[in-house]
Order: sequence, then structure tokens, then C-alpha cells
Amino acid sequence: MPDNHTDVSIVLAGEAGQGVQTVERLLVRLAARAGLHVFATKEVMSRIRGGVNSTELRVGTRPVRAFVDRIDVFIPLVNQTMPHLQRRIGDETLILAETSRIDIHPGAVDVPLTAVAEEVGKALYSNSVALGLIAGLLEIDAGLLGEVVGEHFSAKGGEIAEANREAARRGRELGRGLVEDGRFSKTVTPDGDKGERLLLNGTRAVALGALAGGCNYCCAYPMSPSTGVLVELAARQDELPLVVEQVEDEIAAVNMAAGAAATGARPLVTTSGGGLALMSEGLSVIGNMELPLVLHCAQRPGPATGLPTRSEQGDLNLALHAGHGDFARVVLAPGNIEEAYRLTHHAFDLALRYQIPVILLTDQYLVDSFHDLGELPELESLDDHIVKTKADYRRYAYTESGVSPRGVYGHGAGFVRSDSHTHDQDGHISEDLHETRPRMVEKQLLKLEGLQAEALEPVLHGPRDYQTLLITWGSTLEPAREALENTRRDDVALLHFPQLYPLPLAALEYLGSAERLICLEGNATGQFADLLLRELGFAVDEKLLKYNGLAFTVEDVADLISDL
Amino acid sequence: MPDNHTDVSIVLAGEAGQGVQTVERLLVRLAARAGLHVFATKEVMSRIRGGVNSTELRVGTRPVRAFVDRIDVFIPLVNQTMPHLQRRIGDETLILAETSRIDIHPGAVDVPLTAVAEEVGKALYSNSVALGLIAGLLEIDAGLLGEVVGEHFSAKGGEIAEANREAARRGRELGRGLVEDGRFSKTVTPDGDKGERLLLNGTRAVALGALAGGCNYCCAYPMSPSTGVLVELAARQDELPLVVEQVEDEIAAVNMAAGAAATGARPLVTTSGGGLALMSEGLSVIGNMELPLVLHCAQRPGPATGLPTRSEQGDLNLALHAGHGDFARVVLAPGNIEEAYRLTHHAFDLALRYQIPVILLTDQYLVDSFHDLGELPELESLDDHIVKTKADYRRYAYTESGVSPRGVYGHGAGFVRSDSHTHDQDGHISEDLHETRPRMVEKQLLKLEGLQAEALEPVLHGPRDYQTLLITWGSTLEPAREALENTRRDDVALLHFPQLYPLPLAALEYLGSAERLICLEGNATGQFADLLLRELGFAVDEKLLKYNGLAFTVEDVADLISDL
Amino acid sequence: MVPETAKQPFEGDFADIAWCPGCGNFPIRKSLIAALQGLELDPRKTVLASGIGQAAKMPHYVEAQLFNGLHGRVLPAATAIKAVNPELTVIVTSGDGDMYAEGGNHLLHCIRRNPDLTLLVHDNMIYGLTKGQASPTSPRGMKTPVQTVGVFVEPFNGPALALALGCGFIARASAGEGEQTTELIMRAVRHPGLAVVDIFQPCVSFNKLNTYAWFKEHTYTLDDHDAGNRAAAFERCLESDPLPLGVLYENPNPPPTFEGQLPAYAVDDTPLWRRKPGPADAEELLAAYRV
Amino acid sequence: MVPETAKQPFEGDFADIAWCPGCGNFPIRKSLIAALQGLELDPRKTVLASGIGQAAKMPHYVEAQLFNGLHGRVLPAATAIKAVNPELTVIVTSGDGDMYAEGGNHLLHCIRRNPDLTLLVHDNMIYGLTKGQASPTSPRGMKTPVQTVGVFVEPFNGPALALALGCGFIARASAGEGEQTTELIMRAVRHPGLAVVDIFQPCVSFNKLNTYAWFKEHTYTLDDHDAGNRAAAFERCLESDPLPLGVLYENPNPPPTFEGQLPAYAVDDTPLWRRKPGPADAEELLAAYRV
Ligand SMILES: Cc1ncc(C[n+]2csc(CCOP(=O)(O)OP(=O)(O)O)c2C)c(N)n1
Ligand SMILES: Cc1ncc(C[n+]2csc(CCOP(=O)(O)OP(=O)(O)O)c2C)c(N)n1
Ligand code: SF4
Ligand code: SF4
Ligand SMILES: [Mg+2]
Ligand SMILES: [Mg+2]
Repeated sequence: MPDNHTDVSIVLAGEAGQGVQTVERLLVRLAARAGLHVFATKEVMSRIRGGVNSTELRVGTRPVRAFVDRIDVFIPLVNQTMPHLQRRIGDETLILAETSRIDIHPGAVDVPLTAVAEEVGKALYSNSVALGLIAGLLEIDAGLLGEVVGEHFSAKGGEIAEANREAARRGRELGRGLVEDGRFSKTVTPDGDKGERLLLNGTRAVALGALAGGCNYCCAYPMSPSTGVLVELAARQDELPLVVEQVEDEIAAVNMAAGAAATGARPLVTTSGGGLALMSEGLSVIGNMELPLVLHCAQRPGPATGLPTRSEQGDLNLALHAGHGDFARVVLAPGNIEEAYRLTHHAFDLALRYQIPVILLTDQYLVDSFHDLGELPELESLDDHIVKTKADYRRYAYTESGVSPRGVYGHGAGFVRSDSHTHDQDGHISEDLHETRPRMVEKQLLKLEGLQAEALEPVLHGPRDYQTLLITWGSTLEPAREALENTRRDDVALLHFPQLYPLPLAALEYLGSAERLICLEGNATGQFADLLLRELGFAVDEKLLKYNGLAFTVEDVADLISDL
Repeated sequence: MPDNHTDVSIVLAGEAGQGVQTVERLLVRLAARAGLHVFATKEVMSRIRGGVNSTELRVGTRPVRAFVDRIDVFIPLVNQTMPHLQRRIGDETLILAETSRIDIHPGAVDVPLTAVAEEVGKALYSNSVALGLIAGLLEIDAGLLGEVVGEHFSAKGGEIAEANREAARRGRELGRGLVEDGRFSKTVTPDGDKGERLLLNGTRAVALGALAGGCNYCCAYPMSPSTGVLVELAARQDELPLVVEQVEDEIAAVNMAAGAAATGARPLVTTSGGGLALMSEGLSVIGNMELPLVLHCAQRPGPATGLPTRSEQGDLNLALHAGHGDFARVVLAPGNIEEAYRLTHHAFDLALRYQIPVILLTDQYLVDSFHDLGELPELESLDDHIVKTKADYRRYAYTESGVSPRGVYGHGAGFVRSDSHTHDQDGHISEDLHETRPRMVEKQLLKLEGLQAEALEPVLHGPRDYQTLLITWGSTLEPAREALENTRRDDVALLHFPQLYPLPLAALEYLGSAERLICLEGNATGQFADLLLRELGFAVDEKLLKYNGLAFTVEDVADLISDL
Repeated sequence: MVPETAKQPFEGDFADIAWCPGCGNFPIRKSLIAALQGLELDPRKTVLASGIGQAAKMPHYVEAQLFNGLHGRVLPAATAIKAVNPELTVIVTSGDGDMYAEGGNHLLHCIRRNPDLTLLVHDNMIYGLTKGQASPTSPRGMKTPVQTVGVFVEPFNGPALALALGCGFIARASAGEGEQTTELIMRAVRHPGLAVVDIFQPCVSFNKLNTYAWFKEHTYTLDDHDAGNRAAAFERCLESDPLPLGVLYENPNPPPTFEGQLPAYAVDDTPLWRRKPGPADAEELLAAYRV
Repeated sequence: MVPETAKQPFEGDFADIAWCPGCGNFPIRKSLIAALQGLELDPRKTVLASGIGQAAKMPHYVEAQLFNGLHGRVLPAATAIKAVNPELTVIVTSGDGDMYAEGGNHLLHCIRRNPDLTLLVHDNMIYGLTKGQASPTSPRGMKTPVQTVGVFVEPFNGPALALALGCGFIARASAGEGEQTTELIMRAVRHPGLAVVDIFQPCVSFNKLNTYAWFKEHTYTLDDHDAGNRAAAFERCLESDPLPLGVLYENPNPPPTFEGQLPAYAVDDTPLWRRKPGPADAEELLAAYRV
């Protein structure tokens, strides 16, 4: 492939606990401040120390928002490798290693990170040397580098900050040297966009979207990769009207959310697939009690414990069907960081307006990936849709939309009865099979009509008169979009679904216009393809499935397109 | 409709605890011994005393195996009714009531049950009077009546037995009187089949099928309507090599079963929808650990607590998708009592041969309905497929079928490692994304190929060159079959699916030959119709859905057919 | 004067109560209503919360706010109800299976959290609603259709467990002792923090062993017991025949409640449901993520 | 003589152990292997069972039979392993989150059932694997990324709970005290019935409070304690500073085990997995349903 990339892909590999993540964070900030576009994603092992983790940093002239296989610069900090990483190192990859310590990469160019760090003070500073090295390769201004390093280490005292600044400066010289020697020749330049930019990952986008949606109760049990949202919200519990409670297990989380919702709160539960599985019964009670709940599920590879720190899109079937019996629900799946922000807020809107559970599916890749972006959309303040009850209030009154006015305990003259049985309009247990039972089932399912009518439409990328249509949901969007843009094919387009259930009928026309449908999914059976067939009657012609624990790369999709 | 029925449908309605079930049991035995065919089903409220429960008894010349709306004789023992019961009482219904006490049924013929009982001794005997009354209507031999009543009450002592026999005799006279007065004129006669007959309900069929399949470990948490299977097996725990343990919750059940299976047992778990929902995570571990498990789910109406003692077929989606991630499973759903026996055994066979979870879906109607039947099929003794391990044993060795030899702890020189993570062939945690992860996923899913190849074929009832094909699964089979037989249409047939997943490809031809497909299901959304579309690409033309807590009746299906 | 026909608070108009005639739940209902009336609580500010079982039907038979959730899962819900609106009085009614089997884990952690709830466990030593299987508190040797050879595991000791985990108020009552039960419920509701009352309750349909008479015979009322002493309380909790009735333990310095320590109420005690973040907060926080 | 290079039983050949250098799980592993060797157990007849967490990875680092199930769910599985094959020695390794949070309900009921298992709870007062949230045993005031205002609920007292529910053997060990830990594990394995050992374990990555030094300073070894006395044991279990190490309670008359009372073993002690019903049994039972 001709090297026509407008970005540099740099991969650092190190042991857990070796500080690769600090380099990632600083570099992202540095590049963004330098006016460059930046993307960072990590893949880590399920351990706290040791092993081999890696971080990919893409720095570009144009926006970069996706994972690529290609590695332009590889910086191993550990003398060990993983086959899935090794595979990505190509002939063109510049390998920069401390060859005295790291001797498994034959073509490596020596960069004496530790030696330089020790010259400055101690070996500990070698991360700052590495940061400087990259800054040098990217021709980032020395002053800016010093500023970012200084800010980060200022809390640790002036001396340490100064030493790290010096280490970074020395690293930068190493980098500049490589450029000058012609060892590295890619240049990325700022695109001139001077607007302020945001640096977010999916975790933060979900957490902020929840707050924008008025979330005031978050209960969860820690589970990778969903814990970040809990942590992000916990950090706000002393400034905002917000209860954040780590509970004893996932079942407590969903049932606690039920109590919170019945009392008028706007609960968020965050978990991963195993936790969602445990909440299955509870989801059914949210459905039958008609309570608003947003349930964020950050997917990781299953089944069972699977790969705790990796990515997959294997919980769609569970999200669609968790719980027993028939009840109304919505499943949303943001494709990128903006969408994560917007859809989390939208999830609260739907949950509150329809009194239903809304499941928000993300994955490890999305929640852990950062990139710079412009302003986020302005969101509306959401109404609770709570009424002051009258004495004759009926929690489950039949209405035309299936949605009954929402009363809460102690607000008004009525009694609010939230019940898990088949109940009458008052919320009392009913065994009237002739009238109440079927009618109450229909009342609840009626909500699906409204939900379907306002389902978020799929978004088309690429030419309008496509022959082949690639279909994505969730985080596959960005790698697919970049691959499509790169190929500039006028016969291939991409249809991305932010809402997975109920499916928007608007999809029919898009699907019907294609000669060939290809579904891209991060699971082993093609769960969304199954759903398209079941809900819309369209059988896809081909599936591109990935289930090794990694997200799709731009190349995965590019290869697919070039084979068309 | 002309009264061309060869059976009598008798409904008794009484409070919970009033003894209606004793009458049901005795009458079933009595009729069967008299050489008549008999069917009994009950519908009860979720309470121990009071309310209105009813039992339907059909007694016929030909085999009777299904629920009908039509009531020929209605015997209310309680002065209260339920709309769904009231609706079934027609002009032709003979209502026999103690009119002094029960005054809400205008056309009732007085039968002084209590008065007669008191004459004999005490009011308590009135159930025996009622039994005799029915025996009289059915022209059952007095000697046989005395015998059956005597057997039942013998344990309570000679005097009580004698009094009940007398009460029954007097009741029989009441019945004979009604026939002689021309108040009742239906006759059913033995069909001459002198073969020994069995009287089973679905609960017993599942329990016995499990024992035939070698079940030696049953762990469960009580939940209507699945508890019967637990009770049925518990009754055998001191004669058979069988552990029956009531656990603290459903999650304990499925995880205990995992431990039992890993050690070489053949576990059965029995539950209902809410319990299955709670076991979702556990099901995923059974899948990933590759352990044999039979999970019986007796469905009741959901969502959430729903209607605990009623019937529905609303947990299919859950059975198909419970658990996170992709793994192999089988879902079977017996249509009647023979099938319940046979498929439970078959479920063990599949679970043991493929080391997978097999879910057996029944429902309240099936587990609680009795009828007489001929001999059950002879079943084979199943092999454990356990190997004696060698020192180099690998629990998850790759094989052509995806099934690895099954070792158990302490049997042989090897180490058996049952693990819930993504693991290597040895069962140790693996994070090798390049090779092990995808390969292990594929190994597990490979089993689905074998399973699909040997999937149980659907069974056609009715003419081979149908235009309209009715589709049933689970307990809808028998009402549909009877309705179809009654109509004698040569353009309508019935296709019944004993196996729901993976679906047999043989179904394609059946479905393809129909001009019109109608799916009959006991749920509100048509879950099986969705599955047919998703798996086989056939969209049904129509759905007949019932979700009021009652099973389909013969008339429900007959009405559908006559509207065709 | 209230006209004779008018219903007193909480009594409501419940024609059809699904319990068996003679069931111990009836006297408990009476005691509960008397206690709520005695405390002069406002039914509209009182939530009765429950799971599933015969005892758990109670909220449907008392005129108050109702939350009737899943079997075993009421405590996390009740904790949230109180946290989201601390102005409410929250009473949980539960059974020995609901609370000590399916709900066991939530009980442990609810005791640790110590929300200001009153937990009534109707302890009939049997599963009533599912027709007579052993419950965690069934005595050794009890035969049932599932425990055909008799229960052979140790009965669950709820009060001892609560004490071990630091619960601030633990009492035992008996349905047959109506006034005492009323009294104990009143004290439990008044206790600031989680108060557990295990109430012996005859199940006339399925437990033929632990009847009204049996409970009468095998219980005594605590007299000179120092309820403020945890070690003394432990010995009382372990007594098995006769079984003590009354307050087994009450912490003289009850620890702070869950809701009382939530940062959300540190400066503003308006119930949480009336307050929430919004887009403005999100935007303010976004500032931290600007490069 | 064993050649120097040969591995001793249970040691295995585990090049890559995923714990952090310095983690308290290393000394616990050493104590555990020493105990298993000391008891001269056959690795092929010994099952190490666990859930999920750092402690729960132990079975992957000891050469023995392995069952590594779901987070919090090991006890029901381990109970069945022992019931299906009582010839096996079953050791459960678990963490404070795994056992006392997600697994709490199973712990309660495992204590009641009393299968002959040894339960080791590696108590590091933190969630290690998920990177440092509070666990049920985290002390009040501990700040974490989730407990930003500090833990404000009562720490979970595992030994007191076990005692309240009648567990027959309860001990506390400390990873730093290797020999004592070996000793206690050996006694626990020998105890006929469920034996619980709560082992203090420094987590060097996330718990900066409860370090090796802290445990050294805040523990003492029980000396003239009457471990056969439940009331005395309760007082010891409630002690919080210093914390006692050693056997807190051992029932001199241990109650019968779960598997020992199963009807399936009443007349035949062949492990259940070698025995099963079959079609002939089903047919015999069918006779009862013939009219
Ligand atoms: C998840 C789940 N499992 C099982 C059941 C069935 N179930 C309902 S009540 C009950 C136990 C009843 O016993 P208890 O809590 O002691 O209440 P009681 O009826 O004795 O008052 C059970 C097992 C259920 N509703 N949900
Ligand atoms: C159902 C489920 N919920 C959550 C998790 C995530 N998880 C894994 S280990 C763990 C807790 C670890 O703490 P602990 O049990 O104390 O073990 P440690 O790592 O400290 O040894 C959690 C929450 C999971 N694997 N499964
Ligand atoms: S079954 Fe027992 S607990 Fe339930 S209502 Fe009847 S007597 Fe009461
Ligand atoms: S995180 Fe803590 S418990 Fe886990 S391995 Fe590291 S030191 Fe040990
Ligand atoms: Mg009970
Ligand atoms: Mg821990």
C-alpha cells in the first residue's frame, strides 16, 4: 500500500504498571495542544503488573478516530511480545528500543531511554524520555512539551517536575536526531483549526451524557470495562445532587435502581455482560413495574469470565432478550464518542418518557479510546414527567400511548403502587385472566409503537447510490468510516445503526437499495445480522466477524472493501 | 356446533383447599380403570386457601389429551366465579350445584352434596358425594367406584373409608337419577382397549425422563410451576443414587450443577422463567466450561412475578439467549407427555455427548395436565462419555467435532481444569488473542454443526398436501391436533417442533410447501415466529397469540381453522 | 369523633385477603397497623416494601405507598427509596425464605449500610406460598415433600447474624403476642437505622410443627436482659428452647445511617428526587477536558 | 532422594504468575502448598476451586485439579464437587469481594450445609483485580476512586458471621506469618466440615493502608483463648485492634457434614459419579402410575 497516510501510528508496549498509560495521557494532551489531531486506544491484559500491554497513538493532520493495524513507530518497553502485536510490525515499522535491555526485535534502532534518564537523575524518568522522543519525531515544540510535562508533575514538587522536563527535553533531542538522520521522515502538521478542542474517551462521554440527562442515582458493582463510568460519576458525588453507590452484587444494583426510580430518581446502572446476565430477572421487573432505567453495558468478550479487559460486541442478544416474558425496552449503541454523549442523554429521555429500561451498549474499545473532538452537541434539560397524585391516582392507568402518568411516593394525595405481579390499574395483584391480564400486557407493549415511530434512523456514510452497503453498529463505525473514506469507492457505502431495538423502519429503504449487504460485527455469530433478518426481513449477504478480543481496525475493513 | 363429541367435559370449581384436586385425582383413576380415556387439567390462583380454582376433566371413548372451552357439566363448589370461567358456561352446560348454598348460577340443577354427606356422617364427605355424582353421570360401575374410593381412604381407617364409599355410592345415585330424568344424556363408553394404561402428568414425565437419562443430581430453588419435578425426584432420593438439594437461590442451583457436572454427575436444574433469568450468567459458564447440564424451565406468565400459577410460552427468547457471549446450546420443548418423557432423556443424551447446556421448555399447562396413555417408548441407557485421564490430558483439546474427551477429577493420571475464562486447551487462563481466543470460540461453536445435523425433525400432522400450515411448539400441540382432526380439512396441516434450537433444516421443505403459515404461540409477541424468520428465513403470514395465562383450547384453534 | 364506619388510617378496604384463614399473617397485620397508627404516621409518607411470598403480600393489604418487587430483592430497593426520599418511613415485610434464602446477600449488606428501615421477617419456618418446602429456619428433622428425609442442616439464625454484623436494633416477636408485637414494631420504627424484627408466624397450612401453641410453649419474654450489651445479646440469640421474645439488642449509640452520610445531603436536605444534574453541569464538567 | 530439579507435589511449573511483585498472595501460595505437602495429599485427589479475583487465580498456580468458576459463585460448585465425589479434598480460594460481596448468600448457606471444604478468604480489604475499589472489609474512612468521600459503612466481619451461623472451624491468619498460616490451613483441612480461614493479605498495588507492616502492628496471636467456647470466640471475633490471629473457634463436637448425611450415601459409599439411575429405574417407577 502506498504510504499516503496523513497520520503517524505509534505503538508503545510495556508491562502493566510500567507507566505506558501516563505517556499515553500526556502525549494525547501534548499533540492536541500542538494543534494536531490525536487518537489513543489501549489493549491491556487482565493483570495489575507485568504482562504486555500496548497503547496505540495516532497523531494526524486530519481527525483520527480509529484503530489501525499499521504501526509506523513501535516502542517496546518490555522484552516480551504478544503474537497479535508482533503481527502488526511490518517492514516499514521503525522500531525504537533500548537495545541493551530489549533484544527481541532484530531491526530495532537503539534509543537509550534509561541511560538518558539516569543521566538526568534516575531510571524512573525514562517515561518522560520516551514522551520527549515521540514529541521529537512529531516535531512538537519544545516549550509546549515542557509545559505539559511540568503541569503533570507539578504536584510532585518543583524538583521532580524539573527533572522530568529535562528528561523530556533530552528525549526530544533523540527524536529530532532520528528525523535529522533520515531514520524517520513522516511529518504531520497542524490543520490550522484553532478552535478549542475536547479530549474525551467513551467512559467520560457516557458519564457526562448521563449527567446531562439528569442522572442522580448510580448504583453498580465494579466490572471491567464498565467501572470507569462508576468512577467518573463518583468523582462528582460531592458537588452534584447525585448518589453513587457501589453495591454488593449486580442484582442489588438493578433492584436498587428500581426502588430509586419508583421514588422519582433517574437511575443509571453500569456493568458488563456477566453483570447484565445477572440483572436479567431485575430487568423484567423494571419492565413490569414500568420504571425508567438506563443500563449501560460495556461489552467484553464472553462467554462467562472470558477476557475481562478486552473488547467484543457479543452481548447484543442478551441486551435484546435479558429477562423473562414480553416487555418493552430500547437498545442503543453509540458508534463514537459524540454519540456516546448524545445517546446516553437520549436514553434518559426515552426511559423517562416511556417508563422503560433503556440499554446502552458500548464496548471496551469505545470506553477506553480517546480522541480530540470539537464541541459536543447542546442537549436539552429533560423533564421528569412526574405528576402530583390525586386521591384517585392509578399507577397503571390505561392510556392511548400505554404510558401512565408517573406518580411518586409522598407527592400528592394518592397512593402509588409499584408491583411486580400481573396487576390492575391500581397496582394491586390481579388474577383476572379475562380482561386485566391481556389488557395490561397490551398496554405495556403498546409503548413499542411509539418507540418504533421515533426510533433513531440509521446514518448513511458514503455515496447515496451504492451497490454494496456495509452495516455497522457500535464502535465499528469509525474504523469502517475511515476505511471507506480512504478507498473513495463510489459503489460502497456504510449504514450505521445507533438504535438497535426497536429498529427504525427507515432502514428498510436503505437496505432495499443495496445489491449486497455486508454486516460487520465484533462477535462470532453475527447477532445484529440475525436481528436485521428477524425484524426487517433482510438477510445479509456476508458477515465480517471479529472475536479475538480486539476491535476492528481500519485495515480489516479496507481489506474487505478492496476484495469487493 | 353440533354436539358430535365423543367425550364429556366436566368442570369443578372450588376454593383452594376445598378438595377439588382430590376429586380430580380419584376421578381420573376411576375413569381410566373403567376403560375410559381421561384428561384432567387445572387452573389455580396463587393462594393456598380461598379464591376460585377449577379443574377440567374430559372423559371419552377416544383418547382425550387437550383443554377445551366447552363445559358439558359444571359443578361449582364455591359461590363465586371468575369471568374467564363464566365465559365457558354455555346454554348446553348442565350446572349442578347445591342451590341452597350456591345461588349465583341461575339455571343450576340442585344436587344436595352437603346434605347427603351429612346424612352419611359429616359435611366433609361431600367431595366423595361429588365424585359419585360424576361417576353416576358417566355410568361407571358402582363396584369400581367403591374400590377406588376405598383404596384412597384406606389409610385413614376402615370407618372413614366406609363412610366415603357410602357417600360416593349416594352421589352416584344422584348422578344416575339425572341420567334417568333425561337431564343428562351424553354417554361415553370404553373403546375396548384393554391394555394397561399409564396416568401421568408432565411433571412426572419430566422427572422420569430425567431418571431414565441417568440424572443423579438435582438442585433447584422452589418456583411454581417447576417445583413438582423437584418434589417428584426428592421422593426417590432414598432409593436411587440421586442427590436432591434445595438450594438458597437459583444462582446457587446453576453453579452447584456446574460443580456436579465437572465432577462427573448428570445434573438437572428445574425452575421457571424468573429463575432462568437469574441463571443467565451461570448458563454462560456452563457453556464456556463445556459441561453437561439439563435445565428444565416450566414457563409461567411474566414479566417479573407475573401470574405464578398460570401458563404461558413467553420464555423462549430467554431460553435462546440467556447468558452473555456466544456459546452452543440446545432448546427442546415437548408437546405432550410422551414427548416430555422422551425429550428429557434426549436432553441428557445431547448434554452428555456435546458437553453443553440443554434447556427443556415446558409450561404450567403441560406439567399440571394428566391423561391416560399407553406404554412409553423404551429408552436407552446413556453413556457418560467419561475417559480415564492420562498424564497429558487436556480438558479442552481441539477435536474435529469441537467436543473434547471428558475427564473428571481424580479418575486417571491427569489434571482436569474447568475454567470460566478464555482458556487454552489445558484449561489455563489465556490471553493469546492471535490464536487461542478465536480458535477456542470456534471449537465451542463447532458443536452447533453436529447439533444441527441431528436436530429433531418437526412432525407433520394432517394431510401431506396442505395449503395452510399451522405451526406449534410446546404444549399447544395437543389442542391444535384435536382441532385439526375434528375439522377433517384436507388443506390444513399442523407442523409441530419438538426442537427449537438449533432448528432442523428439514423444516425448510415443510415450510416451503405451504401457501400460508400460521404460528400458534402462548406469548404476546410471537417469539417462535421471530425465530423461524431469523433462522430459516420464513416469515409467517399470521400469528395466533394467547397470553391471558391459559393454554390454547381446542376451540381456539378450531375457530382459527374454520375462519380460513 | 370518627364515625364508626370510617376506616382508620392504614386499614383500607381489602375485601379479599389471599391468606389462609387462621394464618399468623393476620395478627401480624393487625399489630403492624396498630403500630403505624400508634406512631401517627401519615400513610402517604409511609412506604410498605416487599418481595414475594405470603408475608410479602402484606403491602397489598395495608393502605400505604407500595413497592412490591422480586422475591428476595426488596432490601436494595427499600434502601434506595429511603435514600431518594428520606422524608418517607419505609417498612419492609418479608418471609424467612424471601429474606434469609433468596435475599441473604442483600440482608448482609443492608445491615452494613444501615439505612433507616424497619425490616419485619415473618418467620414461619416454611415456604408458604410455594406450598411447604423447608425454609432456612426450618428445624432439623422437619420433613417436607422436598426434605423427604428431614431437614439435616443447621437452621438459620437471623438475629445472631444481624448481631454479628453490627445491626443496631434486633428484636424477636411472635404473631400470637399481638400487643407485644405492636410495641416492638413501634420501637423498631423509632430506632434510627436498620431495625430487624424476626416475628414467629404460624403457617396453619404447611407447618404443622410450629403452631400457635408450639410458639406459646417454646418462647418466653426477655426480662432482665441487658439489651445494650452485645455479648449478652449473643448468648440470647443462641438460645433455642425456649426462644426469647423482646428486644435482643439495641445499640445505645446507634451508628449513622446510610442516607444520613450521603454526600448528596451534606449541604442540602431536599429529597434527591427533587434535585438532579443537567446539561449545564455536564458542560461545566466538560471544561476539564478541554485541551 | 528426589533429584534437586524435580518439582515437589503441587508446585508445578508456573512461569508466569499474574500477581504483582510483592503481593501477599505469594506467601499465601507458599503456605498453602506447604500445607498440602505437609498433609501428604495426592494432587490428583485434591481440587482447588475458586471464583474470580486475584486470590481466585490461585488454582491456576498450584498443580492440582481445578475448578475456576464465576465471581462469587464457587461455594455451591465446591459443595457439589465434594458431594459427587467425597474422596476428593476440596480447597476453595477466594477474595474478600468474591466471598463476602458477590458470594455472600452462598457463604451463609454453605455454613449451614457444612460440607467438608476448606475455605480460604484472602482478605486484602480491597478489590484488587478491578483496581482498587472498596471491598466489604475495607475500613471506614478508606478513600478509593469510587469511595471518594471514604468508606462510611460498617466493615464486614466474616469470622463473627461464621460463628453466628454455627460454622465449626474459624481461624484468622496473616500472609506475613507464613508458618502460622501453613499450620492453620493444615488444621482447617483436617477439620471434618466447613473450615473458614480469613487470611490478611497485603495488596501492594491498591491498599496502601493495610500493608505488611500494618498487619504486623495490628495483629496478635491468640494465646490463652478457649477456642471451644462460642461466647468467648464471639468476643474475639469482635476485637478490632489488635486483631487476633489463630483459631478463633473450633467446635469440639463438629456437626455432621452435608455429604455425610446425603441419602445417596446411606448404604453405598461409592462416589455418586460412578452411580446413576437409568431406564430400568424409570420403568420400575412407572409401575406406580399404571391404572
Ligand atoms: C426468583 C424466584 N424464585 C422463586 C420464586 C418462588 N417463590 C415465591 S415465594 C417463595 C418462598 C416463600 O417463602 P417465604 O419467603 O418464607 O414466604 P412465606 O410464603 O412463607 O410467607 C418462593 C420460593 C419466585 N417468586 N421468584
Ligand atoms: C459478575 C461479575 N461481576 C464483577 C466482576 C468483576 N470482578 C472481578 S474480581 C472482582 C473483585 C475482586 O476483589 P476480591 O474478590 O477482593 O479479589 P482480589 O482481586 O482483591 O483478590 C470483581 C468485582 C466479575 N468478574 N463478575
Ligand atoms: S400457606 Fe401458611 S403462611 Fe401462607 S397464607 Fe396459608 S397459613 Fe399463611
Ligand atoms: S492488585 Fe493487589 S491483590 Fe492483586 S496481585 Fe496486585 S498486589 Fe496482589
Ligand atoms: Mg416462610
Ligand atoms: Mg480483595
